[in-house]
Amino acid sequence: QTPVHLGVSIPTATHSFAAGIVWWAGVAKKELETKYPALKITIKTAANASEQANQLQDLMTVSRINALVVLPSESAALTKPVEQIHGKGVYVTVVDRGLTNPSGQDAYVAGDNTAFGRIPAEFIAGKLGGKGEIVALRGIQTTLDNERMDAFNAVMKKHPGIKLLDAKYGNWNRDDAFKVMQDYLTRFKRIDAVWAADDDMSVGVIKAIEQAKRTDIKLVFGGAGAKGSIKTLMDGSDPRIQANVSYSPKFMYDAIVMTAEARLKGQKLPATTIVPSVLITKDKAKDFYFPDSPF
Amino acid sequence: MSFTVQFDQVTKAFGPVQVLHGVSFDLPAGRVYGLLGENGAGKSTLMKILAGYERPSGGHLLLDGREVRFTGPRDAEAAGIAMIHQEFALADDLTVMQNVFLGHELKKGRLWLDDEAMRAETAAVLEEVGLRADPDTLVGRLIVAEKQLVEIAKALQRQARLLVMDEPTATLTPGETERLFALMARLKARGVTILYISHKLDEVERVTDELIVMRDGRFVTRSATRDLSRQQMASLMIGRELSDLYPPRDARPEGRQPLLQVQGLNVPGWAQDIGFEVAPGEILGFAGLVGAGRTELFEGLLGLRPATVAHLALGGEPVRIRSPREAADLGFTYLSEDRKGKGLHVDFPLRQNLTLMALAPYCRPWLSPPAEQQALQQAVHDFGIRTRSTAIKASALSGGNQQKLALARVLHPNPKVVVLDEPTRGVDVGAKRDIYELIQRLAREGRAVIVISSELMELIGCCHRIVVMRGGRQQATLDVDAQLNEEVLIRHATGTH
Amino acid sequence: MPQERTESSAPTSLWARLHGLGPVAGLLALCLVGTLLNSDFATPANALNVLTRTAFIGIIAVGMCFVVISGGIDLSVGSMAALIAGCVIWVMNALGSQGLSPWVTVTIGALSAVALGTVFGFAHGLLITRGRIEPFIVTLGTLGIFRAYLTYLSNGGAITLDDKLADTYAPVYYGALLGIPVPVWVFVAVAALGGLLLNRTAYGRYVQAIGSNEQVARYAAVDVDRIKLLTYGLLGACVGIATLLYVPRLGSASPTTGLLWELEAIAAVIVGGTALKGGAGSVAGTVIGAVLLSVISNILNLTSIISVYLNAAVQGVVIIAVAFMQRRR
Amino acid sequence: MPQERTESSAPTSLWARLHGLGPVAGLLALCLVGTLLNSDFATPANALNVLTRTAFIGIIAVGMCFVVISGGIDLSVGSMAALIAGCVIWVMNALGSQGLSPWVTVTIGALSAVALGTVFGFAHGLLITRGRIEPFIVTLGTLGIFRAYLTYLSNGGAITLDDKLADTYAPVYYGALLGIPVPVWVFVAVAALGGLLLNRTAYGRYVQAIGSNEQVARYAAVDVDRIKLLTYGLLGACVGIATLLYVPRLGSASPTTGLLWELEAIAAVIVGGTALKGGAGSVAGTVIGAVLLSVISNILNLTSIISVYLNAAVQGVVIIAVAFMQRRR
Ligand SMILES: Nc1ncnc2c1ncn2[C@@H]1O[C@H](COP(=O)(O)OP(=O)(O)OP(=O)(O)O)[C@@H](O)[C@H]1O
Ligand SMILES: Nc1ncnc2c1ncn2[C@@H]1O[C@H](COP(=O)(O)OP(=O)(O)OP(=O)(O)O)[C@@H](O)[C@H]1O
Ligand SMILES: [Mg+2]
Ligand SMILES: [Mg+2]
Repeated sequence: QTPVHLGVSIPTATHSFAAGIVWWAGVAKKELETKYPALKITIKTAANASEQANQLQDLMTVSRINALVVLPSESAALTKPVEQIHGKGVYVTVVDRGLTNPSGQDAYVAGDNTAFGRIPAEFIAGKLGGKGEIVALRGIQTTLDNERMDAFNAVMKKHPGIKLLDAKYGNWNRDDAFKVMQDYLTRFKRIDAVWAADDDMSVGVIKAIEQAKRTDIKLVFGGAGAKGSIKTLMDGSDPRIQANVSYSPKFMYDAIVMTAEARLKGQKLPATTIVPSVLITKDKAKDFYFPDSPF
Repeated sequence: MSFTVQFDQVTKAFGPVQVLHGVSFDLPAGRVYGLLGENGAGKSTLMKILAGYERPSGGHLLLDGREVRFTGPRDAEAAGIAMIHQEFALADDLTVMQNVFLGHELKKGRLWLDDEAMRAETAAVLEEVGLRADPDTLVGRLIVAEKQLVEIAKALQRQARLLVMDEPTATLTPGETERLFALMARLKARGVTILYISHKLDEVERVTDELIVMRDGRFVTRSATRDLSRQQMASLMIGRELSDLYPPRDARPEGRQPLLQVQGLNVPGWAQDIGFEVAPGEILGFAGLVGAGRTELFEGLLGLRPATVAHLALGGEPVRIRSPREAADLGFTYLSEDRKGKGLHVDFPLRQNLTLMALAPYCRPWLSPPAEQQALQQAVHDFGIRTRSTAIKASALSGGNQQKLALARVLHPNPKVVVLDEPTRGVDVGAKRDIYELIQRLAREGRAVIVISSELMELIGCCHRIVVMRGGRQQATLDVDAQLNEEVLIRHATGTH
Repeated sequence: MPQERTESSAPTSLWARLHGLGPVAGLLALCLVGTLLNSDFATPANALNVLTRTAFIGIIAVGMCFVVISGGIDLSVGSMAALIAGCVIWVMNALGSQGLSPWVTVTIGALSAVALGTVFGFAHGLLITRGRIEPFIVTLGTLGIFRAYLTYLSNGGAITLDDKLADTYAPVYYGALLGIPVPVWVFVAVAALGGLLLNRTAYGRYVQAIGSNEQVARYAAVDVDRIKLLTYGLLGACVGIATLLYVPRLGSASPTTGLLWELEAIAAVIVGGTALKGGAGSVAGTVIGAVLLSVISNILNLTSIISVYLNAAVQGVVIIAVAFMQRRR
Repeated sequence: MPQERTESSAPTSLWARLHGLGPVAGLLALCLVGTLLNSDFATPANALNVLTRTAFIGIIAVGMCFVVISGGIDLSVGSMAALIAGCVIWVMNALGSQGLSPWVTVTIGALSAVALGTVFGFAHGLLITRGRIEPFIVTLGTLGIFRAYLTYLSNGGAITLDDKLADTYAPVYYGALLGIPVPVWVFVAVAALGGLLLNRTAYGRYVQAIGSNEQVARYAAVDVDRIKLLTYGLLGACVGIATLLYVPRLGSASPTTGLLWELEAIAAVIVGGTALKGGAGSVAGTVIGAVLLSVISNILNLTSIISVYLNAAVQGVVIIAVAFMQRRR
């Protein structure tokens, strides 16, 4: 076995999803390092793109890694820095957000952002029977968010009976989602369904609906399968939460395990591994429930 | 080389407050003019108009018969007019050299500052005004008198043809004042016109050729200096006869328990082994040259500087004072000599300034602005603060009236012991007498009063005893009697005794 | 609210009044625009929503107003709020699971929020006065410390209040008294107290004196260090109160809680006419500033005339415009 | 670098020297810790890495240093950098697709970055001097405007530089001269020029005078408005230069580019010993402050002794500790 020093570079835990990533990375490190003595894993978290670029540099120059699993905080911005590392002979697995120039990576492991937008759109359209008025909340201004929104819109185009009243940014956090939803409720006297696009945001949305004591909203669709939302879904404790779409930070764990095991054997990974996003309904919910994860 | 200045019906109003009411007079070149007037008469305002710092609301300013309109001090300086400000115009974070040359830097080539040349020139002007300080000292570290000398040096460096001096000697001691007068004589010989504002009539009498008197924003009269006695000057200024400047004082109280006792006070770097005591009803003076350490002594005593004291008692009780707050709680207050930097909140209105040191009586339980306002009216009356409105900021008061307000402020808590550092700085003769009267009254009411002053006559005129300091040491403690005169004090202060 | 300082001077009063009216005029103009754009804007329900959500920032801004007037600054308030929220939830969950009655638990939790805030504030005050470190640096440092510690406590995720406790606690945010939501009452109370404190107590006068000229204040027998300490403590207490209202809203704290609240709070103070360099300012202005800032985003949420991408630009333009109306002479 | 102002005053020099050593001592202590924790810390390669990445913030901080000394502040630099990056990439892509040679395109792009920065800076300066609005508010407003406009340009995503151009442009960040990376050279040049400008020109002197006492400066016939305008323009130009180095590194601009750079730049200035209230400060201190801040995060990257969640806390503690070493008397 060749000794492998695997660097893991991920965004800081600034919201629950990112926290899930950090947590799963930690789990992978613990499991793998006890299992393979020839393996060393260094995890670094970065608050923004340029900090992440700095960390990559430090992992390269000082920690001297020979394999890297990276979840870029921004695809475009990290393309060059990752390419540089790759150019120095480090095996690179990119997770979730692909580089703009894929030649800088050896393998790509990702969630399915198109499905993340498509599945809720199809579910909502189905539940409303192709007719109704809905609102959406978007995340933070990123390419990723654009992909999801585009996929959602693409489905809705096929359902002219459904009117998307507005889609404002809730920044993937509960507070902003609460405020945006409050104002949607003031503004629209009738809303049939909400696409909250993230489980954190759906918490804020539900609170705002409860506060306004509105009963017209039949459906609130979050996303990503946070443990709180999955629990609610499992218990059936909120009739508005009927389904979710998986987009689990566990792919971080998978990516690290796959990369580490392949590199220890001197093998390669398949060029692209897509972890599919699937619809989670009440009966399937328990398969997606990880009570120990922060997400 | 010089020119005639002519004011023609110059008026000035700050908002609704009319300060100058059509002032007209002219000043032929090459003489030294004294400008006299009570506090708030409008002297500084008129001079600021001349030097381009303020624009007149009406009327004209003519140089050699041609009207000029200055849009700023730069224009005035280009015309050869410079001004030494009553309130210093110095930036504390800059060095002496940087302040002296601010706005007129010497350059090497077009871009680079020529610090060497500026340093040399600064050293030269400092020498000329008699300030022994490194040109690279930060102005913020200087004491007031030194700042005043920097202010003079700055104006001097401008090589002006007309120099306005607004109370340049208010903070200077006799030695420096002499040096300044010598300097003025040299300037006059070079043909420079000098406008000299001062409330020290003896100085005015000595150095000026002609006097111009203003009252309430109006020109009153002009006259050759030698034709007027000091008495006449004073009565022209204040518009009434002034009796003896120093009011009668009560005899020094005998055999009473001292109110304040200080022994073995050391303020490292400033004052060593100082000891004195003051009884209720007694007025103790502190004399000394600039740099004698009098101010620092009391700042040390109040906990404003690191200091140690072997024994400190108030009313016979040993006490510790770590801050002015604790001192004030014990009935001990201090009027700073540095009015703008330490004495008054110039950005605060008068009312808030007056009551700041004694807010407790106005809390019932909430602060009562009407009650404070009433106190202000009272203080305006008691201290003769001349202002057309009581709602202005302190910075809008004339220099002398700011001083009266500062005085009112430290007396507002009704202290048992009060230290007045240069209490008559910049106040007119009429008001000076009022302040002397006030000092006597404070003593009569059983307070212990300490007066620090660089005007030796003033100390002799109103104190019971005088401590003379030199170089941080207590040189002598003298009883004021018929034998004591300025000469004796100066000999002690300079160590030529 | 008591009369504001700047407005009490008679001859300048007309100007001062106009000047002080800057934010009010801005707010009125904005409300007019809001009403024109969406008829639902001018409903009591929307007004109460806006006021309720302003309450957090508004309460913090009242405390910040004192700090800014005293010539200081506090960059840590957002992180502090987040950490307090996290700690309080953690404490309440712990007590709750011990079988303590929900009411007692919630009361203890609420009190500990205020206590914790005050302690944090005093810690700032001590570092600034005894430690003689610039407030900017002290609070920049604690900004990182508070948030990092919360992240550590929560493992990067959210700390969530137990459901039973959440139900007991909920009325503090969702309840109403005489039709006015509780947070609005608290906001009004804090602002009124703040106004009194600033304008009608010796303490408030000292705060202004220190901000105007610290040196002069020291010579005028003001206990500068003590007053500064109290001022940072006061701000901490305000953050505690704001947190106490925040926790029942979503019942959770996460590393994104309170992000950039410091900027919002300082902006409310400055938009309200207080100068950043200290010395003078008004609580009423601050309150108006805070409301104004929330109204802007409320209007943006209620309309879709411009691209969502440009929301921040509209906010920026409005802030500058309001400031322009009340500019220094 | 020319000798700093505060160190030149002879009678105060000993104290000033000790005082000025605060950040240096902090930096040395930190480097010692770094070396102890990881032997690779003290390698030239790592040192160059740290300096290279400090270059952006460092260059902006040099400009910020002037603004802070003049008594102002600029909160918008991060957003400004992002917008400039976006515009420049957009322009270069447009020119590149017109068939212009990559060299010409990149040169035009780089020049336009500096030009754009200067224009933005002047806009701030005008609003502050002519408009008489507090710098805090003006730049808080433009912070929103710049970022929103970039979001709009990029449709919420990223604007990315064409590959061919990126390759031509890359040496500006990745290239080296005499073994020293280009950004370090630029940083050194900007800092040296900044030091000269501050200490050896009338302009620099006026900046200090205005910050120390604006009224006095005005009395001394300093054209206060012009100097302020120039100062904000200078900062804008520095932001432009920083962006010019940033673009080849990451090759794209998105709404999260440059987030919180303003805080980092201001922190570098203040940690470097310049007082937030203005009047005095030094470029050398600012440079050391900027390097110190990067060294902290470099050390954190090189070690794994503490939980990743606590990184920000360590940074906070170190910042406070360094400030404590150089505290005001
Ligand atoms: N900015 C201002 N706003 C309002 N009033 C002002 C302002 N500046 C000066 N004044 C008023 O103008 C009057 C004249 O002031 P000035 O400073 O010219 O007096 P002065 O003759 O120099 O007195 P002093 O001997 O005390 O220095 C005073 O009553 C003062 O209150
Ligand atoms: N022991 C000393 N060491 C150094 N400098 C001294 C010392 N004593 C006095 N000085 C000089 O004296 C100046 C301090 O003057 P200080 O204010 O103490 O005197 P003062 O008696 O209060 O004078 P005044 O009140 O007339 O201004 C300083 O500028 C300093 O140069
Ligand atoms: Mg005067
Ligand atoms: Mg003195």
